[in-house]
Amino acid sequence: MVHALSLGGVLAVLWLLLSGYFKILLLTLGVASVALTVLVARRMDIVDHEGHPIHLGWRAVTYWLWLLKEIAKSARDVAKIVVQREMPIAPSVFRVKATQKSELGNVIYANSITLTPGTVTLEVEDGYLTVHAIDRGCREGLENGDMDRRVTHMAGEFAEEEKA
Amino acid sequence: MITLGNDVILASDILNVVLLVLMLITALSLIFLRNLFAIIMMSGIFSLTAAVLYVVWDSVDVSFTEASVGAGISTVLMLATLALTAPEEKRIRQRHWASLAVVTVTGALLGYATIDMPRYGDPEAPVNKHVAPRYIYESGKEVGPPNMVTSTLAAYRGYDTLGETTVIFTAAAGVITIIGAARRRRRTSADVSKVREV
Amino acid sequence: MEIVLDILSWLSLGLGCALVIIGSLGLVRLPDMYTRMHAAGITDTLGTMMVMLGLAFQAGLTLVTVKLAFIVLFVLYTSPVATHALARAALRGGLKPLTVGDDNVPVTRKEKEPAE
Amino acid sequence: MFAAAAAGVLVAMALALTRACLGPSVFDRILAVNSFSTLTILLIAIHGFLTERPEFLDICLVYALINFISTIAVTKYIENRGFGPAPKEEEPGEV
Repeated sequence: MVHALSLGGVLAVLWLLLSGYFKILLLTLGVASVALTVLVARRMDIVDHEGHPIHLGWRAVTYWLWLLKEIAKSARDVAKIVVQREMPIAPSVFRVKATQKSELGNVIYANSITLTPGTVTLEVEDGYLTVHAIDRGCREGLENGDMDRRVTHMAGEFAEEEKA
Repeated sequence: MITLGNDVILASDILNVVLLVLMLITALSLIFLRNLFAIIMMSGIFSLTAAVLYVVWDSVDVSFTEASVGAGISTVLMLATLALTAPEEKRIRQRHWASLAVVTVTGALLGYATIDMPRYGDPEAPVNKHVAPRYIYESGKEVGPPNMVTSTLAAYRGYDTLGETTVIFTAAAGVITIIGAARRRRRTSADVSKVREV
Repeated sequence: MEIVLDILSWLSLGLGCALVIIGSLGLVRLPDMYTRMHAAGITDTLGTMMVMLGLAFQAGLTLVTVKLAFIVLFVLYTSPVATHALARAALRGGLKPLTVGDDNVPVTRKEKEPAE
Repeated sequence: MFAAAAAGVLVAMALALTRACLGPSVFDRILAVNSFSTLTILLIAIHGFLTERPEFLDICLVYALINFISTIAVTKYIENRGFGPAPKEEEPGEV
């Protein structure tokens, strides 16, 4: 129920921002479409903590900021590789451990790896990720486990909730 | 009323030319490719380019449709069709010169017909003097929605749109019945309870 | 103030365009599908962010900026999903990644070793 | 300034189209299409500012949401049917 309400709230804000009109007729139509969407989503059983991770709270915001910084750094590195004449790539495929307890945490970790240029998640299986990296630097940056720790920290509280 | 500077118009012209060249290259590669799968991907690029062109030509609603139908749904439908056929196009040995002649003549005639058309965006053109001014000036008062296209489609041409929607709905239902019916699998109660648990 | 915003906007747009071009250049130059994927990643992430940031500096604090932010957000959410699906499909479809060194034998789904 | 940005994106589009034409495997083409659709979003956004009508960004929003659906559909199709880069002339080149 909490998730349905927050989904409705997010949809309403989105609708208002995108339409930019505040007339009675249009607002009524907006309310109707938001209600219909929430109803359909509930019938489809997709209104849950995974599609709508409000429990992450502010830690998600700080994580995003850190991730943006990482994206900028690795994008610069990959761009440097591409513009050089001889393109010093050293592609490799390796596995890293994902220490998150929940599936949501695993998904966030795998997608963060894919989102940073230079590394792409190929497979996700029982706590291990198969990753393709374009060179040594990208590989070492991932193997020191910094990103893994941060994702676990962000999704950490939730993992305990799920266990209980 | 927004008036655009000459440099903006020039930039739009260059954009037109470059996009049309990209489209031409895509179309040529569509002709020469043999792998049907690759052809589907190239036609995706074709409709993406077309959507940008529609935006450049100010027909935003058409671009919307191209975005959702051309690049989204039709790729999926073509793939579903491909699942029923072979992945490679058959090689054609003989050449159909008569067909080529018909196509060339039709193309030339269509090209010739464009000479008689009014200039693009000409306010004196018949199409802009008939009912368009009423839609533009009165639709806000008469119908209400801020988007003129919406009020034209839903009110002024309401019956027409209803007919179109019926046709599209019937077509979609038919396609789903033919292609999708075999794949459907009812969720068992075990599946549902598992979903609920999570 | 106007000038400062304009300069910031030019810088972001220029950087974004450079990144987008470099990403596409990598798409053409790099030797195999998996490495090209990283180049496409530049276009999808930092390139898009910088271009949209440049446009946002022009729009100021309006609804337009909010829309730009939403576009960036949607691209950032959807692009890794698409990239991962593509990479996995390529791996299962039998496309072998180029690798260097002996310990980096590609792990396919069938012949993977037990963990640790 | 926006014109220059649009030109840059057009150059990138041409490069992505080159990759889509060259192939060699179907996955390269899918990747190129994916990249091309991101560039489409950027070009429409820049064009909106170029003609001083940034309200048209709604199309970019639609694109940003749907462009990955076709990629997902394509990859799902490949995985389910096992339709790899099968034809011989389409084998990825060795380095």
